[in-house]
Amino acid sequence: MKTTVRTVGQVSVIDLSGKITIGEGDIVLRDKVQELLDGGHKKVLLNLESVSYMDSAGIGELVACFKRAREKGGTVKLLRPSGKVEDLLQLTKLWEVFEIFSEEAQAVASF
Amino acid sequence: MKTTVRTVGQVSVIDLSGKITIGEGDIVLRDKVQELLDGGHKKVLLNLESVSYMDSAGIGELVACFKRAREKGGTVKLLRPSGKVEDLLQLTKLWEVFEIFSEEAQAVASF
Amino acid sequence: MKLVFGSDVRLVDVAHAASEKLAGVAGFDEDDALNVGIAVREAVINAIAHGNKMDPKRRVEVVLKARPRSLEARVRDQGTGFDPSATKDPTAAANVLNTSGRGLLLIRAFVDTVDFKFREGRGMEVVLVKKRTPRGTLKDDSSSARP
Amino acid sequence: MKLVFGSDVRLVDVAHAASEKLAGVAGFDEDDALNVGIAVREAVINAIAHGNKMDPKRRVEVVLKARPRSLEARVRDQGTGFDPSATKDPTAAANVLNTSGRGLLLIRAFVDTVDFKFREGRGMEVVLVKKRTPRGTLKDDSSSARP
Ligand SMILES: Nc1ncnc2c1ncn2[C@@H]1O[C@H](COP(=O)(O)OP(=O)(O)O)[C@@H](O)[C@H]1O
Ligand SMILES: Nc1ncnc2c1ncn2[C@@H]1O[C@H](COP(=O)(O)OP(=O)(O)O)[C@@H](O)[C@H]1O
Repeated sequence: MKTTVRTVGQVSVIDLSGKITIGEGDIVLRDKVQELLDGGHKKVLLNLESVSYMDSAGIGELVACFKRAREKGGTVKLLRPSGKVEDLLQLTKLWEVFEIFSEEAQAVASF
Repeated sequence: MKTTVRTVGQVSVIDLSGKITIGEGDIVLRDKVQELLDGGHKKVLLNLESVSYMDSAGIGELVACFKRAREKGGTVKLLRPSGKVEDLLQLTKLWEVFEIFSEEAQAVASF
Repeated sequence: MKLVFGSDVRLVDVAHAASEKLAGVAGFDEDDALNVGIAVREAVINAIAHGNKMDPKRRVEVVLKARPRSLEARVRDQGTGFDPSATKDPTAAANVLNTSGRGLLLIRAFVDTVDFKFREGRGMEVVLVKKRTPRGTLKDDSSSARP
Repeated sequence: MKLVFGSDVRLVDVAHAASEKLAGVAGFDEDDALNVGIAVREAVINAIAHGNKMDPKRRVEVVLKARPRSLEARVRDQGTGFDPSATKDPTAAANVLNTSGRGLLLIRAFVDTVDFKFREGRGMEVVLVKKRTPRGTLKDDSSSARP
């Protein structure tokens, strides 16, 4: 998985591409979000548009990031989950846990 | 492998995409070229731009097409072989057998 | 096709790739082939992590069989088995924020049937079957009446 | 990792996919992983076609081993073997228009070493080794003096 981090206003947007899976994508995701939280950036938007799929380890890490942000008084929200990723969020009922947006501007404004 | 056939002047251009490999791409290639030859279309340009690689069976079929066309008084020429496909044509010395072009207009004019 | 490998988590990707590709050559469309790949991936993760407890010397076996109308994947480990009915529902309100426990949910969602077999001394075997919906071969299907 | 399968030509794609993926997780870059995949593909085609003469009951075994600095692939069939030095050079003028005979050429081009072993009753084994050029780990390499 590849990531780039952008700052839009007060929000850190992580553009993810590839898959969030055990032993690779999940670790990258954890490290990137941890870096932001450690740097005091507590408003994190994960852009999932180019993520093709996740496995249970990747989904678990998504939840872990959500909880770690919350513990620090921050939030992790999701942008544009695609076909399979959307299916997985629905299946796991995480669709109701995360705030999920299809427009970046709207997502950024919501923090 | 996917193919589409276009007619440019007197030349039949087959746009190939995918890989030319045993049991699938090689058969598609054979059938498409045979169809054209059977229909009296003897000037065939294979556009390899979107072919990612070939195996020995695919390369063998390329040669078979070349020979079948020649037997019918026709020609098969190649357009824009990419990285791995170019390597393979060099390695097998078929680079010197086929007429190979990087510009479609030039290729079409050469028949 | 049979795959045999030690309990190295990097090999999960290889088992996934092989299963997805086999589903593709067996005639499943791209999305269903990915579903097969993900289901096998999850079963292999469980075999490595829970069954074999990450011991690289313990082996995982994946046996893939393409049938005319289905694909079967058997994933075996060398562990002591478990009771699948005793696992928690990861979608229940109390569990939805757990960071694990979703593998079986994904497996069940992505294939049509899942069987669990445990035999003493032979470890756990999880049997996944994905049915293939015939495309454009309605004739073949005329015997099974449709509503 | 070991793959075992019957001599079905559709499984060539699966063996290729597994080998390419394993090379990727073992640290080869995309292009070299594809080279490993193609080399294994060709060895498997030969095992199925020449070694096992397309008999679906005869098996092919592919054993893949990722080492720190190389990847080894052993491709075994149940055939009667052959003498690789007796094969024609497919790049010679007299052969360049042949429609077959290029498999060994591709294998030799895409991996670093190729060994052929035949043992009576055990069939042919072709051993491919691809070396991994370390990326950005020059320190590791300091012992092997470079010109
Ligand atoms: N092959 C296996 N061997 C032993 N226990 C298993 C196996 N597969 C699953 N389990 C048990 O079932 C539980 C639920 O598995 P799963 O839904 O895949 O979630 P997770 O693996 O994230 O815990 C596991 O925590 C484990 O206790
Ligand atoms: N595993 C094998 N068992 C028996 N003969 C083989 C095997 N691999 C290769 N050969 C022999 O070597 C020849 C050259 O092989 P190759 O270069 O791969 O080209 P091709 O397979 O197209 O003939 C084959 O025609 C065959 O006679």
